[in-house]
Amino acid sequence: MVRPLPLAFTALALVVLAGAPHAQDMPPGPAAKEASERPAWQAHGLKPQNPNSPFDEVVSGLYFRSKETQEMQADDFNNPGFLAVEQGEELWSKVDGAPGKSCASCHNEASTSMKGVAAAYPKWNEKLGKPINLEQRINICRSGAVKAEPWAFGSSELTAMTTYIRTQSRGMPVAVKVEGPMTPWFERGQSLYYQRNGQLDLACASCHEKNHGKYLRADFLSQGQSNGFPVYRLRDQRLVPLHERMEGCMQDVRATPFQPLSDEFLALETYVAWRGLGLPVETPAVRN
Amino acid sequence: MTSAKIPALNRRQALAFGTGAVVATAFAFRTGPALAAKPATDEAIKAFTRGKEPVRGKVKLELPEIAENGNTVPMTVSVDVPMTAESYVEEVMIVAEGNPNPGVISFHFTPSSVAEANTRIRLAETQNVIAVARMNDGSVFSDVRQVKVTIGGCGG
Amino acid sequence: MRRPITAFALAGLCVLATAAGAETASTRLAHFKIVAVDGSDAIPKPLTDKPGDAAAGVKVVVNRRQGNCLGCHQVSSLTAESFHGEIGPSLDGVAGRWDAAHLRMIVVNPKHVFTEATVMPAFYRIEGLHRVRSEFQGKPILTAQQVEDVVAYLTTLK
Amino acid sequence: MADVKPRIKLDKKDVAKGGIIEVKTLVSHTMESGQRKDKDGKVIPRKILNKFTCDLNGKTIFSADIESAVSANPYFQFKIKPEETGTLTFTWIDDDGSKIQATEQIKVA
Repeated sequence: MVRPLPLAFTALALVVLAGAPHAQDMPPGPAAKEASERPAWQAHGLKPQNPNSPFDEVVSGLYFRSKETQEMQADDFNNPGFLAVEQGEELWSKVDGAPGKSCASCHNEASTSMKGVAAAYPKWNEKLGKPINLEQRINICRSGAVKAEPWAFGSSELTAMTTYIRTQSRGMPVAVKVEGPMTPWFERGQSLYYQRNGQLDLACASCHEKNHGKYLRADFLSQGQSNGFPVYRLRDQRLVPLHERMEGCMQDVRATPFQPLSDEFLALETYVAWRGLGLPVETPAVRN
Repeated sequence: MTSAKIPALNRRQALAFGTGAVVATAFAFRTGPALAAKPATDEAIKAFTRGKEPVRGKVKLELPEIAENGNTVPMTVSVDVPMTAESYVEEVMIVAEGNPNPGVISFHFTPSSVAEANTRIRLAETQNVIAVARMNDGSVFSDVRQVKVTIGGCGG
Repeated sequence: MRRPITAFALAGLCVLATAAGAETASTRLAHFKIVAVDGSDAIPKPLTDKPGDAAAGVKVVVNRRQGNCLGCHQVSSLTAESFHGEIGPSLDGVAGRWDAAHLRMIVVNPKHVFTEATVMPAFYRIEGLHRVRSEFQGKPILTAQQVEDVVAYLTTLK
Repeated sequence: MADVKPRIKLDKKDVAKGGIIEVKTLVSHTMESGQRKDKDGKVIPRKILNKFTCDLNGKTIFSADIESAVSANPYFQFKIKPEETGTLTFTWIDDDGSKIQATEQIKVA
């Protein structure tokens, strides 16, 4: 199987193909999961929109999760992520700051004004000369027109508002742009994706590109797609924004994580969104 | 700690025992009526049943065989009983014997409710979860499910 | 039985072997010497004077905060441990595929035996890593004795 | 959130006598178990919702005694067989004594 790979990684890929793979020709171990328990993720893939995609099929993290978790997400009432959607909806029209404005003062109904907006983030910001993600866009509005304190990263308000706005794009395809001034950010994100980090010396690609669809101990590895973020994590029992999730992975490989909203995570967010081009926005998704 | 002198033997014995225990648990959990519960769980069940030994059946506990994360495990319990003024289930107690505190939740039913409830629970480790139902005539029934609780990935 | 490495990968590794093989990998690690055995890198001499203990080794293998080998590999005999990973090959019969000198090399730094691209971390290396969290800096994943214990255990998997 | 608004969903609000209504409830709460430690290793004190009741016209028809093993943002799904038209009152009681409450009107013909 030869996959089109970004040029810089072709050499690396050749080494992998030539030297490594013994996993395939070994008999499965005793604890190899029963076929019935293993999520049938392949049945749910999209053909990659981009010929340079590292995947044969692009699959949402939803299909790497258990039947129970998928059921929890399938029903908007059962999905506890909707607590944040409702909180965000309240905040949308809540007046804050000296001029007495809310988001609704400028943007009216989120269901129309915000439809499809989040699917294109991160997005180039001409004024700042860099890309910004949705959390940063929200805070630019808060410190600008609303004249209120920006919300801290990880605060329930910022996560709820991010969730609420992204939910307005639910079902719409991830459509981040990586051309023009975004290209260097895309490339930086790409190199960060393949950079091995920490004492465990693992890159994002080690798990989510080379080994998705396999168990890492009890964890069934996904492609690490971002279309469902912020996600309601069963583990944390709350909404978790993308940069916090990335921090968690870096912690786990015993690396010093980048800061949330740092240029590094912005670049990585851009690149990861590109890897999931065309996947439907699922926010608020339910994940493990 | 295992003695360094006879590692292989000890390991094999431990494994043989481990395998046996797993098989025994699986067997009991499919067929056996007895609840080989841990002391704290046993006490909680005795207090609930007022000393009676619960009979397997009538109450049904539904839990995933493998929980994707132990912090949020969907659980349904139901009791096969008509729910009339004459015959109904009063209370169903759920206990998780491997949790720091075995008590999970107790549902109180009346003839104006259906004997079925669903919630999401925390399980600290792979363990047996037990449901005990007490009917209005004082009879008690039970069900048990083993849930394997996964611990994620690279270990941090 | 498979050949330890392909000719293609070997060409690249010769350079590594020459660079690292001659002296101690680091002053903070126990002294060890990498030599070519049957055409691929190996560490024939144990890292410690105390012989490896297989019973201690199996604990390191299953412990999620130590070897966590089951994170990626399966071992049929460890049935009491649930959830064996699938990233790497089964370790059943690994002692028939590699001798102790190569097993030691693989645990210390598998890149010498496989390729640079192997997902497997080096369990006894402190250099050439990125952004290591401060509490783990200058520390290998396993101690020299733990490496020996793991190797002793792996050699029982015939 | 200062004033918690529970999410409540009834599959129908109008039933014949003997009919069944499915109720789903979800409420925002951290359900602090009392077993977690903060960054300094100090135990975070337990603070959970310890009781849930569903009353019809003031009479409890379904309830639950809740322990710390119930997940954060407690979700309950259950079925009722209401015998009369009236007000369903849902109440969650916090360890600190505070209450979260919501009501729904139902009709029984």
